[in-house]
Amino acid sequence: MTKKMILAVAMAAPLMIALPAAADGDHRAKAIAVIKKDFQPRGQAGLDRLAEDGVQAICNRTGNKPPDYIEKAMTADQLATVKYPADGKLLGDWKEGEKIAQSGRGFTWTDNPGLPVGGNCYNCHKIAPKETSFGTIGPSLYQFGKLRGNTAETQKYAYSKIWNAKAFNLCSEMPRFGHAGALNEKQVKDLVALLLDPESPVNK
Amino acid sequence: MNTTRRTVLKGATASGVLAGLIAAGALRPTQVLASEWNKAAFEAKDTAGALKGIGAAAPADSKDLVLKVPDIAENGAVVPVDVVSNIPKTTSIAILVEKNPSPLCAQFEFSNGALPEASARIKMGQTSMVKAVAKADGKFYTAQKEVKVTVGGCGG
Amino acid sequence: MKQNIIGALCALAVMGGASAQSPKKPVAKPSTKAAAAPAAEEKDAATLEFEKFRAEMEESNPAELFEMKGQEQWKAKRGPKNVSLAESCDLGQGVGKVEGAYVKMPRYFADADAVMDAERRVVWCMVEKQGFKFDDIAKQPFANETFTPDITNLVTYVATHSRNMKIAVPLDDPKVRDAYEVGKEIAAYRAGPYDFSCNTCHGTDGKRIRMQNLPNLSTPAGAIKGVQGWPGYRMTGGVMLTHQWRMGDCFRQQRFPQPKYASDAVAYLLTYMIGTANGQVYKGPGIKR
Amino acid sequence: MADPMKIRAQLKGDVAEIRVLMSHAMETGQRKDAAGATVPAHFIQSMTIDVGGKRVVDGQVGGSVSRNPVFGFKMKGAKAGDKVVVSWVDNKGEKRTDEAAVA
Repeated sequence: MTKKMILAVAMAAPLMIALPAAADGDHRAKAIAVIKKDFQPRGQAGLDRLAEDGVQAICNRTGNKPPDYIEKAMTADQLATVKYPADGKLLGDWKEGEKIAQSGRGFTWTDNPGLPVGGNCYNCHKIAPKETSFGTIGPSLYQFGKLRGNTAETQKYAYSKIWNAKAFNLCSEMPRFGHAGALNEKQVKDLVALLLDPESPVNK
Repeated sequence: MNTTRRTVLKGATASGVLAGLIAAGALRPTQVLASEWNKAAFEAKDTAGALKGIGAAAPADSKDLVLKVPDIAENGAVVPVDVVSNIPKTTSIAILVEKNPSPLCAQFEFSNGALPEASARIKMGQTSMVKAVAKADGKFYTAQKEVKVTVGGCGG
Repeated sequence: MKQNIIGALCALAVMGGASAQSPKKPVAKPSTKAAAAPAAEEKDAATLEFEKFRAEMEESNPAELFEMKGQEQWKAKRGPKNVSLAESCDLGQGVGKVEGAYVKMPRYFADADAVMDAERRVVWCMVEKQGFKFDDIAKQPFANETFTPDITNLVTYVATHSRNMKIAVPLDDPKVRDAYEVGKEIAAYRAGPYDFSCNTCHGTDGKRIRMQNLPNLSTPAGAIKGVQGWPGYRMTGGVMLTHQWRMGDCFRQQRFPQPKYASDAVAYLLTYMIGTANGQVYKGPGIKR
Repeated sequence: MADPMKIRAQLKGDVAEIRVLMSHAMETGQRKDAAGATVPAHFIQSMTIDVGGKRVVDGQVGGSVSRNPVFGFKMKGAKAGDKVVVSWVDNKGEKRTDEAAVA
């Protein structure tokens, strides 16, 4: 884990110099300098959040379209960060998952850092049909389990995707909820259940 | 100021007495400026109580009372309401929200050429019937429509 | 050549990654049969319903109350130097002239040697011409339910005098063009715990967050949708908020730290956003959900 | 001292449209602030409109009218130049009167 992070950082720094596109690179360098100069810490949001990690650095420098070989190598790298429950069980409680999916709280400078962080899921996805206030930044997840089957393979995919979306699409717009420390193993399991449990309203 | 006060006084026959009271400071401006606030009606916790408070215990449904509200409120804090009464001799219009903690929102009395219509923006705590009540020739009429109140953006 | 370097670096990283974790069977991505994303520009029912009342709401926008105060404050002699903005502040159209000034900012001001959006410029005038202290203004620069700063009233006043005019940010000025390009990069910069940038939400057509439509700020049609709402009267809480506030609140939701008030970062971002809307008609001040 | 109102009275044919914007918190007394404390009730209770010296609208208002209230009315018989006087009083006895002319 620590080794991972060191590597990511070590990678990002030389890449800033290494990557091409000199024309807008100049403006990007200025942008980064301006960001460093013109932000101030507030609440739980410290200035450390402005630093790019390896994935962010690559995506920022390739317009979110990294070359295939980088995409391949780095998604595999991200997948290796996923922490699975010790008992191997990936299906939690869909009712709890629904609550997590509803909440968009957490991590902003106005949020109380002591309170649990939400999954933000409905901000971007259609999930259970009863919730009509859903976003469309991500694909619809309605009938996710019905369409894909509640297999060990899909459970592992759903769990891994929620834990670290960048393990499948390096510059995905979806946050890395487990990797970022927003959701813990139990919470991710509950979300997997929301998507895959045959009893979940998602699959009714 | 004095002229304004005079036109404001209800029951002008007693104006002499009232003027004396005003001069003596016995009446607060609130009471002078307009008719006294209908505390019982505005503080009523249910629609029946609010209707009773404005003297309209059993208003009759009327298609001539036109209530324009959105089917879904963009924001429950500001719901636009338009009421137009086509009932002859309409003298007042009230707006109520059934499920608000205090259902009565406002009541307007019209005189001296005012047309029997009003628009206002009101708060709604939840999905509810919005009711308009008009008084015409001493009788009360009503029209109602449901307004849905949904959540806003971002879930947090 | 450069590609080789990256390749080498990444290979190294991957090797490190593999050795740090026990080898895992790759998790296959199961085939997707899920429904396609909803059609672009899908408006939610509340928005459609609200649009029937839009004209009426805009015709009597409580923003006018703030504009009235702003007008009074623009004309009044204020501050330690007892000078009015009307007799001292040049918004780019000549001293005291507000007509059409808002839609021609951000612009470069030689006296300040900076690219400034309307709010930043008025703040600069308050400091330089009237003698107010920047730190006092920056202490609480945005309105809340119990307090509306003077600067908000002033910006609302200035913006009102550009209503129904075409946006014309002077992008042919190299300094403004540079600010635009830097702003574009700031909008694309992903960082923070959720890897968000401005573009995560505002870089594609036809998306929404929950029920709220997200304008695509990289197109003129999308950018104007964002621009003309500000300054805006927000129905939630009934407060008047400025475009500077909106930028800060986006960063808040991006889980970033806070941009400093009236800074280059915000001015450049606004240059990109408003500049992208060039040629579109400004219909603010707005009224927002 | 309360902030001024914005009054617009415009003739369209023989009907004058009167729009009034008022600056007021309109607190119901039921809302809680960020710290969880109840915000005391503070709302306009009555509002009146006189045109050309005559009472046209006599309104009573509760806390569920939106913050910074907006009201619209129409009347016949007003002429251009007639004085429109709008007044309000709230539950704390604060009041405000503003004028405009029919245009």
